[in-house]
Amino acid sequence: MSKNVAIVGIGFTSYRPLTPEVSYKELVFEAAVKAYEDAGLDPRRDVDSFVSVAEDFMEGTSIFDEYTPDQLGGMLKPNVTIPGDGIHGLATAYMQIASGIVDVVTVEAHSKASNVLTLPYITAYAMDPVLNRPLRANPLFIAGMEMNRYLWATAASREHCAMVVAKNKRNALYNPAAAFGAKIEPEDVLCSEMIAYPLTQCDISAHVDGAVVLVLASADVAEDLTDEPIWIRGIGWCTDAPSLETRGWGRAIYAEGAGKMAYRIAGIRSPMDEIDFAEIDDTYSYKELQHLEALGFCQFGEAGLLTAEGVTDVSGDLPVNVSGGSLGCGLLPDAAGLRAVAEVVLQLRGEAGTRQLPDVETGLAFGWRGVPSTSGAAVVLSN
Amino acid sequence: MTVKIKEFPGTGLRESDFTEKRVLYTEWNPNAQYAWDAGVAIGRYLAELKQGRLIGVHCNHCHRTVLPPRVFCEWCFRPMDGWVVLPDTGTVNTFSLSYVTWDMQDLKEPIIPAVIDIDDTHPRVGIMHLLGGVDPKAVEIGMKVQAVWKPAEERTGSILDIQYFKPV
Amino acid sequence: MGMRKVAVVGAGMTKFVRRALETPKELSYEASKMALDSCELTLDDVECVVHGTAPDAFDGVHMKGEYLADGSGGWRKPYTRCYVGGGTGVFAPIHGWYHVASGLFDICLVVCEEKMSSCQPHPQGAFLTIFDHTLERPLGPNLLWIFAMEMNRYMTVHGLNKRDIALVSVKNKRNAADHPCSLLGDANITVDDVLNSEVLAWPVQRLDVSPVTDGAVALVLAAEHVARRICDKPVWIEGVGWNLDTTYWTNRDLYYPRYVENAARMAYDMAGITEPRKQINIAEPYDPFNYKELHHLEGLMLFDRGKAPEATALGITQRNGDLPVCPSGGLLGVGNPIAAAGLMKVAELFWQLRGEAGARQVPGQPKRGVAQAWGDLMQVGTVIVLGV
Amino acid sequence: MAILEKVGKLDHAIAWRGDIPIRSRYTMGVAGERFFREIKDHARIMGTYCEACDMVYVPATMFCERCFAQLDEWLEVPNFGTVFTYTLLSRDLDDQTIDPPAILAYVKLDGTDGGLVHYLGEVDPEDVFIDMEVEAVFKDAAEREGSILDIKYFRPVAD
Repeated sequence: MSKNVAIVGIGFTSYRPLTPEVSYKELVFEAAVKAYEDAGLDPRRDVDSFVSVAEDFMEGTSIFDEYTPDQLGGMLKPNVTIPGDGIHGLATAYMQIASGIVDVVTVEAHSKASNVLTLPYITAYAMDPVLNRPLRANPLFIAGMEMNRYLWATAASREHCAMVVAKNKRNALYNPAAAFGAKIEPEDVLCSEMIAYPLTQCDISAHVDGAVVLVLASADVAEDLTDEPIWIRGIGWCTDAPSLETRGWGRAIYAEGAGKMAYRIAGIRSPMDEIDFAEIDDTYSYKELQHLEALGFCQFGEAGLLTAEGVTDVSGDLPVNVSGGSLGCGLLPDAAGLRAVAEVVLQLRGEAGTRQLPDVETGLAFGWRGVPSTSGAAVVLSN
Repeated sequence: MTVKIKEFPGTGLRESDFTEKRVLYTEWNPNAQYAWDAGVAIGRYLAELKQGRLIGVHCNHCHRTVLPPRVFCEWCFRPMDGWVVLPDTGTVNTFSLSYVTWDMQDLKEPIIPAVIDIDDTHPRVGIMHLLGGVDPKAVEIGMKVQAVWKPAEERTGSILDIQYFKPV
Repeated sequence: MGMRKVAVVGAGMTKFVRRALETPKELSYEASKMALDSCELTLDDVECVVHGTAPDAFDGVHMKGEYLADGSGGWRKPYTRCYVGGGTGVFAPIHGWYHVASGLFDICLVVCEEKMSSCQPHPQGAFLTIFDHTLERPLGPNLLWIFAMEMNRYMTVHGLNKRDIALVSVKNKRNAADHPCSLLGDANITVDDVLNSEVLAWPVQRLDVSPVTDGAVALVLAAEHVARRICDKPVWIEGVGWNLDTTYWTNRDLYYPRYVENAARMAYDMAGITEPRKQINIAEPYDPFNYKELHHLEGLMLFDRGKAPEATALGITQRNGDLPVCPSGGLLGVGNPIAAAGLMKVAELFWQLRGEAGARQVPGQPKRGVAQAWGDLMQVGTVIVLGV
Repeated sequence: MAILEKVGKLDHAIAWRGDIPIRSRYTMGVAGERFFREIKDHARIMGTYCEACDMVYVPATMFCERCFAQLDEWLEVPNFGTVFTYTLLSRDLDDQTIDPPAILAYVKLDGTDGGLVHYLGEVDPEDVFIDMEVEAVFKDAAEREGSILDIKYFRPVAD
């Protein structure tokens, strides 16, 4: 099933730490109007189904799916909310179309993280209530422990992680939508404040507000709509053991599972040879390395060296997070995966402006749900 | 299959199992605090409430005037075309006599939540608020009501700047 | 249309209880394990897992789906949670349906769980936060308000009396007396018990409402070639539909659930149903409140608008009536662990259509049933049609 | 840009404050009830054994997440093990600095496939290392209430 669903429209807002000038509905409306304009569609007439990605406690509303349809043009139509990464939402839309029940589906995810005043408490509320939460620890400890084990178990070092930060923040300088573009050196990262050893302030993506909307269509509709559909060649998702006591700490097993599934569908055997560039979750600097390995671009433990050799630079063999990633754009909880997908679509269309990569044909986007989760989703796209 | 199954799992507890410590448990306060950006539409709505006015929006394409305000018309998906100051009068679309609070505390005298269709909206649409200054038994659907505002100096830019709606 | 056929091949559930000792993970496990055992499959056979559960504020865990993954059999598998408020229980098997119908998977485990008793001092604290944070929560709304106002609108528009509506509570609580998992089954309840029960938010009284409940339910879905191999009585998913109305609920007339009608039309079209009243043998509409069953029967186009109460009074919807409605006992009788309650209705159709519902079995070997759930701010309709 | 106007002055930008006013009360569950009673009454850490997967789960669980077997075989496991990984945490839940940092670790208990996430005590942050041998320090019986906090922390095993 390599060519049956395509992305025919994308829309996104700029990503900013604060967005006091709009409500969450108005933020999503902006991205939605852009996506429909891009696709040349009228949602009230042409879109069959709507998928939103959101979590109640990030919105401050129980049963948040109540509040999704109007700003997407989805009133009185099929709508569902997926509490997952944006790419889980994309997978839902993909399956709806592949099943034959609908032809055109909108996928939306957004962040109003700036409106959440007690974010560490919210994240802590996701931990096991009797085994882990009573420790009353800031959930960043999970990232610190994972990074520590990962660096211990592999050839990767804090320096390699710092290179990821410097790379992504520099890439973000060329992305008008990014909030955290900066020209810094790995040394600057190493001497930034220690938050959860070995994780420093600079190793952590800062939260931003923003919205991303994609429009998907079946092959027939896509061919009619546009000359440059971006095809979903493969998509996959996976959840590892959620408990801190039985999960895989060094390896990102959820990413291995998500990658394997997406590659199987796409018929990809050698990711490094068949994929031109990737937008991969970098919520924390070491995650980009861990995910690169899990997604099969190199052996376990080699991603640090790969990064040091410049392979993942804009000019390298496998440019990674040319958009700036979450370290450079800012982290959109629940929407980070869709932000990555939007960048891959721009690159494959040749619409990425000053950061456009030369003649790219196949790109990968991967999203992770953040601590304490062990869920990730991957999608392979081709022009 | 239910016929084939002898025993279903699931262990019910009594509240007394907790109060008398027959079962172990832990408690947690999620401390979920928010400051929601009101944005364009609701921000203006709150500002007008502070002035003692109800305001709505209209869509030229669908010929509708509605509240609470929104920047988009969910019918045609165009931006709303403008603001409309509305009267603070309307009719009761539906109501309830509630003898419980939001957290299920009993009430001797009922609170009277209602959907009040606001005059000059088109098609007639309403907002949820409370009825007051009326004998609960006398409330009926279709009853004409008007907003009772807090004194200007006490208004803060909140839906509570309207104390309740009372019969005209 | 040339869609891949998908069948329900197994089902399992826990008892519905007011306060469960089991953790949400353990409740999910018990139901999932029973569903797999019922069709003699192992976790290895399961290719993907779908979870449906309502507000995180109930179980008291943010990103609840992640927390529930292992108990639901999601370990190192493709696993997603879907969410349409109270409609989730019937949406979850729809979400599972397109997992299989898409061709990506052949066997999908569908699990729904809710543990409302974790929410203190009362789940109403969570329900308060389903209302608009800026314009409605300051009024201190109780979830009962919106139901009471809808019920009042429904009764007034059609000139209905409470006695006819109360009959739904009586029917469902009596039906539930035959359900081994039921929390509130009562073979001897009378209309007067309902009409004399405490007034909570007029016109809603205590016995008009389903209770706060903990529980879990699971189904196993399989593609046609697998279903025919592993079980002798597959129950086919013939139609699915879902629909969400505008958030601005005070801008709508609540007397009729047009979103349920839209969802039903979508499902009936897929199932080739043109005359629902004739072509459907059993209905499990969502009944968190007694009037809701009537409201939904009309939205499902099984009775004309305003006519469901009359049909109920005539006994048409009794288990041995012409159109048995909620033979399980529904939410009013079996209990209402939100998402699990919706999936319980689909499980009931599965057992009824296989003739395995024991004391609850409706006569006449039913061939086709419809289950429906509702959710959000009088907003969501989810509909599934099963047949043999 | 699809909205005809936006909030253009900061003093016109309104943020409405609120919360989700609930408390949560959690049972320990079927397995947890026994697991924490053993800690409370006997200062014993228990695991459950999955024969099919040949794995000892700690904390004890009622099911094997890998094969879905119901686990009825309980066994006492050592209250000591090795630091599988650790971190020095300098932020609390209110995002305030903790100084000196708290030491959190995932301790793999000897002879099991699981362990416990907890604090380390009686050790300097710079002396902690992965594979360090540590043991659980329990509160006195009178203070134990059947909680993960009945273990004060893990400390280095004196050699």
